[in-house]
Amino acid sequence: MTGTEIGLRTLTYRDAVREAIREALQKDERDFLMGEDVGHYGGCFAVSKGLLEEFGPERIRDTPLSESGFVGAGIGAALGGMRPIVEVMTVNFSMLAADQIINNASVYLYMSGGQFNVPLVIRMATGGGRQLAAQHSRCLEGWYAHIPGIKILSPATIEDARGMLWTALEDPDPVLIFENSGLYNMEGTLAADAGPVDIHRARVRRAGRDVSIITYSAGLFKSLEAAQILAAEGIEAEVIDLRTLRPLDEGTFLDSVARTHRALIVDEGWRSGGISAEIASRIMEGAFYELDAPVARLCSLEAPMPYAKHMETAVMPQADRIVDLARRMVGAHG
Amino acid sequence: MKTKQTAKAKAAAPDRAHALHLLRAMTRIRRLEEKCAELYSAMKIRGFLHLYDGEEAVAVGVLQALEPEDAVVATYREHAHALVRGVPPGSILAEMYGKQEGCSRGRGGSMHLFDAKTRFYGGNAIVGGGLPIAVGLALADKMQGRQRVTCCFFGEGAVAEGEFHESLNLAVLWGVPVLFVCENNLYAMGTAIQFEHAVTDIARKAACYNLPSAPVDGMDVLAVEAAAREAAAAIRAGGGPRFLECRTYRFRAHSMYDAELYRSKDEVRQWKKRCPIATFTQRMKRRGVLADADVKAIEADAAREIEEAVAFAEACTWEPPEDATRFVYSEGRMP
Amino acid sequence: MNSDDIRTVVFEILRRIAPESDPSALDPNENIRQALDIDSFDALNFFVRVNEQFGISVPESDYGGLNTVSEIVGYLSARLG
Amino acid sequence: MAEFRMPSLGSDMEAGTLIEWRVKPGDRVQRRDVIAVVETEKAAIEIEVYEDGIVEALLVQPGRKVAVGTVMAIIRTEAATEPPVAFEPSSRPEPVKKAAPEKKAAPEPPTIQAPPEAPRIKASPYARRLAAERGVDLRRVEGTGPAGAIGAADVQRTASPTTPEAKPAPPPPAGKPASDSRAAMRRAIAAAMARSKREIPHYYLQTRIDMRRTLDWLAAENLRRPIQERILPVVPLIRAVVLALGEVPELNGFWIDGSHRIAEAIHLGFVINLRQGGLIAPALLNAEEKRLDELMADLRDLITRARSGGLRSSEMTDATITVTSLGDLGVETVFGIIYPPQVALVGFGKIIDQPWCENGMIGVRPILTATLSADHRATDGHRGGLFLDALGRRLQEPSKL
Repeated sequence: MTGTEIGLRTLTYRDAVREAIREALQKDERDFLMGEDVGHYGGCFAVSKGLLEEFGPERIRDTPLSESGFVGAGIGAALGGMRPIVEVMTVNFSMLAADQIINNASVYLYMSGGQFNVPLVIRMATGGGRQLAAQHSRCLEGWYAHIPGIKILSPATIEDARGMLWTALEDPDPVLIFENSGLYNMEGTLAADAGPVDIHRARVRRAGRDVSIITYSAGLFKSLEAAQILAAEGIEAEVIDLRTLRPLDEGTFLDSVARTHRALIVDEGWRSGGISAEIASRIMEGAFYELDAPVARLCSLEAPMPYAKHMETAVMPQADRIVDLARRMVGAHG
Repeated sequence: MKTKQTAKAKAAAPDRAHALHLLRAMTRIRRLEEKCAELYSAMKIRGFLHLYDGEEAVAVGVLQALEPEDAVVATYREHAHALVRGVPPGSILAEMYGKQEGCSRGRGGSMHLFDAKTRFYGGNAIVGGGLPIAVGLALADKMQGRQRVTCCFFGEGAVAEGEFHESLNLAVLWGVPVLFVCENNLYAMGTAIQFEHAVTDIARKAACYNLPSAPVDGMDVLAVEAAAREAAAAIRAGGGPRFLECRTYRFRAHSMYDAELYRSKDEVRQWKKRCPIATFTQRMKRRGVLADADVKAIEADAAREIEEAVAFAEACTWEPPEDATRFVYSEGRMP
Repeated sequence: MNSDDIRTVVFEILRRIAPESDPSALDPNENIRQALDIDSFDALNFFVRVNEQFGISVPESDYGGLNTVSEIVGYLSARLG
Repeated sequence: MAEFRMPSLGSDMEAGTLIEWRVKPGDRVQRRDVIAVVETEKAAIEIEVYEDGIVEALLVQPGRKVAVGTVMAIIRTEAATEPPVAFEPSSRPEPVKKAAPEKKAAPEPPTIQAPPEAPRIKASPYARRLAAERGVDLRRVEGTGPAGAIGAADVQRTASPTTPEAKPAPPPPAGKPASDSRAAMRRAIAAAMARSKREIPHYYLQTRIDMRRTLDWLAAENLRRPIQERILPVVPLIRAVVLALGEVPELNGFWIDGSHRIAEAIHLGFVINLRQGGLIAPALLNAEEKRLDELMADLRDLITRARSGGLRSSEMTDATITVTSLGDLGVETVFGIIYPPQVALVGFGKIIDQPWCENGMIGVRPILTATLSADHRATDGHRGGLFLDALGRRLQEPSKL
């Protein structure tokens, strides 16, 4: 029996994002996509390939290299009744738009006393692992999650890549979607009728009783790989995909820690002041008496991303390190 | 600085009703700002307070060109723009008091006046940050086929910011209906224009983006009005964005706690001779359009209105602290 | 301060030291230490409070003669007299 | 009349120094006129007036520094059309800071107590919770984690049925139950004492000690002290125990899992009977560091809190040896049961005048009977005897206590 026969089809993460954008533009004429190279080029990561032909230059709007300008214009357009999807090519360039994201988008509703909400979606690629060195490999979604007033999504699975955009567009407030560039080529299956998904809950991607591995984005697949190795040794790791970094669904991981009594956080961001620190603190606050081992973290080494492949691999969290850490945490008392 | 006036924007002599209207608008601003300074000194108003004295002709002149459905994006020196657009002075003062009846529920203060009813989009206190938003508002109008204008105020300080250049480029590229108004008061906080710009002729910078631009005497309300009307008409006719450089001067310090070490008293004195209210009043009296009694009546009315606004603000209430996290996200609002 | 007043204060002190007891139910000549299960720590506390209330410092050498309510009231009356 | 006050030009401005008046009494002023120049943290700033009128009086001399809000001048207004704005800060006023506040005597730095070294148990929060729920004594649990840390699995192993004493406490016997807490305390005492008698091979030693020197010294000492600072006789006894333990340290510590662990710090458990029944033996922590006055103060504090239920957990669990004194009741000799996993208990009876021989002379002396109950697994009678000997010796030199 083939996938099609049971209503499944195979596609890439990239295809899933493109489908989501196409569906949004078909469903709501207020939706449009703008960003650098989204039109004629077809998107830096080929996400929007073919959409210009389908929707025209008004709705697949190429912008000049002026991140602050077009992100701010996205805010204005949202205030003016549109539902823009702004693509910032990568999170690294979003630094140039930080003023608009942090000083404007996140506070407009609040400083206007509830009068002006900003229904804006900003998509950007994130993450390292492609030998792009220090200025093109940042993983800063955890850093954005520090800011009240915006929501931070990090779809890891094809289902989420396909389903989160529409939910984000339905949100009355600014939503940032971080797509890990290492995932665009990932293939997987999706139900033929797959559609919007919720953005409010973390998901247990693998159940286990011995240790909770809490992660998101590309870290999910490294964690699942590690969990498989651990399972062969009799250690059952539960793997949690946070999916949304703000607001953080702490209920799901606190429940998990209450079952496994051990927590290992896998985060491609840096350790100091990162989202992993936040998660660890929430566990202290909410599940201290459940802990049978200190909360452990596996993050990127505190260095800018190096270019050389072996160095880059050493800097980023990898499955074998996850296995090591989990084994040590469980082994002691297993 | 010598101000050349654009030939096309010759101001027609106003009739009595319009003259009364302009004088009233400028006098209300002056009176409001004066009261703000007093209330600040008495610690009723806190935070940063930037006053508009001397620049009244800009807000009043430009905003004559707008229709109710148009939008305004302003800076942190925006009391005047809010007032002229029709935000009630009581609501403005209540905001500065920090009361929940304030136009931003006391969450914004002097620098963040907002008002949905009059499409007043702030009150933006990051210099240059409002320009891209204005471009976006205008883009939304254009994409939705509406004939509205978004008017964006900023100072000459913002002209040095990258967002200025990004926004002008985008606006022309996309042909969106924005009226950019540079309130060039010669000082970015305490830095004079010659210390902040290699090219001090601001209107010329706009021209680099193929953006039709003109300088106008910002101390002359009729000249500003004429220039703005012409620009707005061009925008409404589908001509894309326009740019006005209003050359003006602020009489007061940048903010309250400012010893004005960067400019001379003599310079301030010279500019005060060109006070937009006084010069307009004299002109209208000379031409016989207005009489002394008119001026007195307007001043008395403005004083009374502002006193009533103070009384209103005093009587307003404080939002309960438990609500401090309300409006971080929308409450049950659908897009 | 008459004997009744002194007794009232003494009872009050005892009640604070042994909250679960009722000193007023004591026989005036009953041994307090045994009746109220007072140990040396409680006794010291008792004399500290007597000192606070009456301004009288009872030397340790007098402790031996102060075993009943009537002895204590008599002793304090004499010292206050 | 209107008051002209030192204005507040920013929330960081607290005061200003008047540099000059630009007006004098009798001058006519209009609102917006600059009438004074004030020096602030930033620079000199011209200050405007908000009233039309005539200067009635200038109240502040140039050169003076005054707080924001200070009345500096009186302006006689003409037919005031508007009331001056009341000078009440709408929210919290920023108080003018006094010139650098007088430096208070620096507070004593908190004395950092050396962490009690003996029974610092490394256990995970979950293991601790499980142990508490199942009545498992963590000191008996062997940790298999990093650095011997106890995990939940270690507790579960210990709590398994092969170790009967770790079973949950049996339900109270049928019949009229005592109040819950009393019954629970009774059960706890029952479990600990039964385990002690079952597991610990006790040996008992007794000695009689002449207390004349100590009591005389104490009487003289207490005579010159205000009553609040008097020392109870049990305190020199405790001090003597601490000093004697210095000579025979094996008695201070634990027997855990087949091995004898001598504790370095002396956390001296002192048995306190509770009037409503039962007893507890909270610890005077780090007793080896304390002299008589401190011990007395600590003991008073401990007894007060024990009877009001305010003990700290470390006081309840960390004792390394126990002292019980039943002398108040008139008993002569105490043969105590060791509180496991400790290895010794010292008992004191009543001090009784008895005939006593010294240097061939018979006299009447106040005699104390002291006993030692000790765990024969940890020590032998010889060491125990040395301890009691040292105890008696120490009590002959009270001034060195």
